[in-house]
Amino acid sequence: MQRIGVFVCWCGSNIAATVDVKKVAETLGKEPCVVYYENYQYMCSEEGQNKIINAIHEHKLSGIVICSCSPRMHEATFRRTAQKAGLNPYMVEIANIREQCSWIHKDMATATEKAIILGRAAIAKVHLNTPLQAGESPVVKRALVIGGGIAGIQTALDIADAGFEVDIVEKKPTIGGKMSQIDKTFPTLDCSACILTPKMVDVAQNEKIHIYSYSEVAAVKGFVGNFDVTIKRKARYVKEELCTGCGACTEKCPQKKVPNDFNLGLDNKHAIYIPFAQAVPKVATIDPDYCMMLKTGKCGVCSKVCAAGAIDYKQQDELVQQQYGAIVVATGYNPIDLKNYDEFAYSQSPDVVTSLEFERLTNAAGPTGGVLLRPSDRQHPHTIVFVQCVGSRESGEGCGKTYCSKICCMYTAKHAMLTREKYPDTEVYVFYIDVRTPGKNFDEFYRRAVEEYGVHYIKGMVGKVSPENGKLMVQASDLLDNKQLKIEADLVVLAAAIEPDPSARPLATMLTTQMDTNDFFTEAHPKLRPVESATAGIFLSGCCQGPKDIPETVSQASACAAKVIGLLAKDKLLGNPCVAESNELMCNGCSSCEKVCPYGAISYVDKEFKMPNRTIAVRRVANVNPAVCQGCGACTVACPSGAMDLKGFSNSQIMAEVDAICK
Amino acid sequence: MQEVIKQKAIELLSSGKADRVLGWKEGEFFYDITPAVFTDVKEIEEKFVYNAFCGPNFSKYLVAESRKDGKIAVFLKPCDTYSFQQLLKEHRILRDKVYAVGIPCDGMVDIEKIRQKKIKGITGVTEAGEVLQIDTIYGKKEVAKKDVLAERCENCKSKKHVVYDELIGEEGDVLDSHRFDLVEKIEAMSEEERFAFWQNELSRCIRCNACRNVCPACTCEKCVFDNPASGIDQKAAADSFEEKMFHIIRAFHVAGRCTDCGECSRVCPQNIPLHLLNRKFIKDINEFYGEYQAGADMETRAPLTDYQTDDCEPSVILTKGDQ
Amino acid sequence: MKKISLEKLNALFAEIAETKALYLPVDTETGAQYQKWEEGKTLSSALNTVRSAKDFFFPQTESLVHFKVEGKKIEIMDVRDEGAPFVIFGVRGCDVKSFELLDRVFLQDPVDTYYQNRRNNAIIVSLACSEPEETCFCHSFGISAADPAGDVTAWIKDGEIIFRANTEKGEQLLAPLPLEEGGEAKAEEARSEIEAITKKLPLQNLPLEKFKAENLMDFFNDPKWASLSQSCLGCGTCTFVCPTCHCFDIRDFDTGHGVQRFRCWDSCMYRDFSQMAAANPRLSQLERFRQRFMHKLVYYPANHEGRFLCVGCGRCLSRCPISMDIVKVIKELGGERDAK
Amino acid sequence: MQVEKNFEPTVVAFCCNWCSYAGADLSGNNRIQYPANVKIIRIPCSCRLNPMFILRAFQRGADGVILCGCHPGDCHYTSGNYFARRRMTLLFSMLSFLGIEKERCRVEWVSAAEGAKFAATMNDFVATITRLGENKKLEDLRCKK
Repeated sequence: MQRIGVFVCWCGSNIAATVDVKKVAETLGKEPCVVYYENYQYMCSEEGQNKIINAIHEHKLSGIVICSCSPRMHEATFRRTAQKAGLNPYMVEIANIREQCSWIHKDMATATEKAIILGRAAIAKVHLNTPLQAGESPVVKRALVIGGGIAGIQTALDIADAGFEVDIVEKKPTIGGKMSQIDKTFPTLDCSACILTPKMVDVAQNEKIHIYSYSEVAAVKGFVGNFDVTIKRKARYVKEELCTGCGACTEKCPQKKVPNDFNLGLDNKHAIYIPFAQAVPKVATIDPDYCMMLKTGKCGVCSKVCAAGAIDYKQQDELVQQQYGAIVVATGYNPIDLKNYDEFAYSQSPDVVTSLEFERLTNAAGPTGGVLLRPSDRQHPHTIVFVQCVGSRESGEGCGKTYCSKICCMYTAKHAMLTREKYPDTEVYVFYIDVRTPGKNFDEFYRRAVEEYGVHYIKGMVGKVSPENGKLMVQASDLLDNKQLKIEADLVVLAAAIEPDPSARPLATMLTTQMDTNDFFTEAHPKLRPVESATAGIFLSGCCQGPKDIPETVSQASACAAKVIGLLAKDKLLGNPCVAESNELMCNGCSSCEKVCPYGAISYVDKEFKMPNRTIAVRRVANVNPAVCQGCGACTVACPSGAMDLKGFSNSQIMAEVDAICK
Repeated sequence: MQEVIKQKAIELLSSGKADRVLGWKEGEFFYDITPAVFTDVKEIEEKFVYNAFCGPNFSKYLVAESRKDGKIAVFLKPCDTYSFQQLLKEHRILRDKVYAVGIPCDGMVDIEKIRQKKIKGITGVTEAGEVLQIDTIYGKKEVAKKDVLAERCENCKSKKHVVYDELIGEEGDVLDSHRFDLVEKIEAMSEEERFAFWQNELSRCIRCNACRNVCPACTCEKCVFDNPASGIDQKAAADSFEEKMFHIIRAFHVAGRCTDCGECSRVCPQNIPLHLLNRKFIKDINEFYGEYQAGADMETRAPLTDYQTDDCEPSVILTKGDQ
Repeated sequence: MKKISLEKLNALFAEIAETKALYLPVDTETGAQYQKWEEGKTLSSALNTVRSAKDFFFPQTESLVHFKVEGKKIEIMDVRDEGAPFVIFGVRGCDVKSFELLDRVFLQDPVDTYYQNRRNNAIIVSLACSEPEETCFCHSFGISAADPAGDVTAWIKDGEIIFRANTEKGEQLLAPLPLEEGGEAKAEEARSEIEAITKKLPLQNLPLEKFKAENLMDFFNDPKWASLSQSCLGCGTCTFVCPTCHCFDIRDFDTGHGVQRFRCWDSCMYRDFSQMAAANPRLSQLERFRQRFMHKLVYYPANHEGRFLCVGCGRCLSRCPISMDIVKVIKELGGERDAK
Repeated sequence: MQVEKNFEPTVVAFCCNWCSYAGADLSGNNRIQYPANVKIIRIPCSCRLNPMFILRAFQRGADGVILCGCHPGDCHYTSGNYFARRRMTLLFSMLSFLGIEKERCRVEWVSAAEGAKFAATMNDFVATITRLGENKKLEDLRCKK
């Protein structure tokens, strides 16, 4: 049996003017198990709190009910008060007789009657309260960043800067991501490599950061503060620790017909390669699909020329186990595959390129050495047509995306402007649906392209591109002038929509994080928790959460790092004790609860149970990880047997409140 | 067909493919058939039957049977396979301990319907095509099989076996049934008529729990209605509220999981059309959230553990039906 | 004996209902059920009601006492209402016999006064079975479907209903009613017809001889319980439709302002039936299933001069969801011993 | 005919902690009145509301039950109210199927900023329930005083 104390607060005149506090206290004092009651002007004042503490001591109270303002206001205060008196803080219930009673009713009799009922409900609940302890779990002071693009790099640098160990897992042989392929950045037009590569070097030189390049995350177990991750280091057939990156092997490699993916297949590389000059780590990698030695066992040139003896044709994939306190997803984006866009002749003509390919065609380190030449005949294009929104903002029925890819308007303006600047003899047309430039100095940038550089912006969509006699016939409509256009172009550049990297979906499954229908990771709250996933300890950086440009990516990456640092700075995580708990004896193991849990807090174990006649039965039962559960209670209703209940808001507690209110 | 299935049972047992066979065992009369686990070939030869009275759905037995040593073979009618798969989906049956044989079904007869035709003292039934020849103490009678089919078989939803290790006979198809007709009829009643209809039906409930205990979706280790800690446990319906509470909560707990096998109505000793409650949920789910058939596959998320951001609001109810 | 034309039966019911509540089997969409007679309700022609007649004396739920709680005070309130006299019309022989079996439980010391009051207030008019069903086996327990007991026995024959008072209560019921004298011959005719049909019923000669106290352990330990109980669902259908099952639970219902103590039927088939604070001695359905039949066939007869706690009404035969019933149990267990 | 005392319905409002309970507090902060018939029970999220609780409320004498939660898309736990929405839609549909008045149960999404909406909702709901009258169809006679 509980020994309950009831404390009715006047809140000055806030409550006492409309509620007969004395009558409330006296009436509630007659409830079963109530052994003490009191009313006082300000329960939350030091004096008031002392009264509570004294009453707990004197009357050996096992639970207290405070009839006062909203629990959102002072629940924490009174819980601390109880704790000071040696009472478990979860043995406190608040009856909200201010916001939900005295402030909204005028008639004293009505308000008093309602206050008594609210008090009764709180007493009924506290009858069934049990002392709760917040669980503690240690925090591994190491973060994992998945993806080594600018988002991952920035997050890793910021976390390392705060003194924590960070590992970057990058599936390509080098970090750098899409930004390393870009020529210039908008709206400042500074060279991408010039601002990115120093950061890459910073990463390489930072003692706190370890790069797992050419690696993938293979498995994730555990929970916030204690993730157990398996990293697969793919065999690159070069000993990373020995390779000096001198490049002798790539020069001598006889296999020269390997499509160069860094240049998006616009030129070729060798079977042993370093993606680009500033690669980090600057280590060679053998492409096993093209290496003659690996395919036929006949060659071995690279091994012979390598002075460091770094070549190892027998290298195997290697699994590394590592523990982390936090995981950052920075898996980035890709332009969508345009093979289904026949109307733009992307598959038919090499002179129809994507914007990212155009970046490589204008990049000094690209296949043309920075001279803009068309891929088909390596001639200067004189008429260039840019098509925006290819695959973006579509109805959703076709192969395109319903969302706006956000970055295309600006980079197309950049491309158009740079082309006009470098090759003033070139006519540049941009077809757009809308031009969206909401960013610092963005609109000015776009207007410069139109006004100073004479780029022809035409509102309308290109209907068809057909290769004819070495030219590209572009048929389009000008919606503003309401006429059909035919442009004879030398080069057509398609601003392809961007989509999440295909590695994101399996990763989300491993991390038990949520994704939207476009495979972008879902943030914990779209406004207030934009860099956290709903799964505790998993954070989101960059385009894996949605399309972003570089400034936005970097600021999100830093915000993400701040959240990670906040987590890793703690020695222990104190959980919310009001979490779900499964009664194993009643659990069916049906997985209903798991399916509605937004946090992946529920897992299943096969457990042995003693059965009649000394037999043992193995049953699958749910297990809630209290460190991950946030206490929403979705699982409790999904559970048909009632095995799943929520501490602090149990079925019986809520029903007791219902009973008290309805009687 | 009985002979083919019987031979299959014998073959499975004697070849060691199965250690036990779950099948139907003959009773005192033609119709009082009991589910039984056979371990002996001789017993199968003597007692194994499969006829138009083999209503019981074996799926639920497999929850316990698949946890015993050895492998159990089971014969599943098309609709039984839905329940079986639903239980597999909920991890209630250990798949590798079961050898499932799909068998054809031409519809099961409801003995109650024969009795309702004032045929008394039934001692024997012979199936002669579409007609049942019935021997009684008071002479021979005949009824058309279609007139005495169980309600669930009149409105058969599928002749397709959705999961099996082996199939006897041919693969059937999902059927267009009229199973929601009566639900629609009740929906079209006025509120007071609906209330009166269910008050009349549910007030007969004697809380024998047959509906719950036979239901393949009700496999809880401990039912909330048996659990004093749940706060809603009841042993008998001491007030008419409790009948409603029991049946609403039970229907809700199986919503999205009920395959509409109709066992609840088959076993109700008071002949309450309990399946209508489950069908109402199925119909609503189909209308609100898209066609969903529990047990049809292993992958699709159950409607109550899923959502769409643009789902209808609960106020949609206000615009439906009588008002 | 007295008689009246069937056409005047409803008028007769009206006459009886003037002074006492009258209950009789009425046809409903879902079989015959006992209902209180009122104008327009007619006697069912069905052999038997879906639920048995034990409900009249041992209702499924019954309030015992209420407590009123006011703050910290508790007040006890008497809520008994089993005082009014009533007539049950058309009870079949099997059900009439069940009253005698239940009396031996509820009326032995300490007497269950709730049951006793209802029993004393009831006048039972039994009705001979004109068309027994294949599931009937009352004759196995020495019950006559042709000449059932009760305060009054009735036969229907050739458009007439014939009454015979068996007790003083029965005499008093019939005395003021507008009945004609006679009908003995027709009653006799009806009796022999029913007896002839009874002999043709398929469930004959159930091997009951060995079900005796001295074989108790033998039966208890019989390995056949395993296969018999194997498919039992553990529902309470058999016990709830059974006219002789009489187990109950006493529960308190918290109304929010007091407590209502009531009793309700319980079933030994339920998992929590024998649950005690420490444990449950009957852990599997086998044990629960065995209990029911051991009680009916061995324990009860051992305590009550060999009377079986079954009246052969056949309700469990037609209602068991998996068709596992007392006949199959008797044949399986009793039969084997015969063969020995 | 005797003039009966004005019918004062009992209304139980289940409010999610993050949006609607805060919305109710806000209507208090702004002193916006709504009938005292409404008694609020705080639950962490609308998805915590078990249909059992609603039936329990009717059994014990409630005349109306309303669930308030965060607007779809704004759930503190991201998806809770989506599950609640499906559950309540189906439950209410079933209650209506059984002939229970459709308007006795309601779901309303009220954000923490919508104090005025909370009060307006409660005014409207209490008026609706008052019009419907006493809950007779889902009452438990034993719980009547």
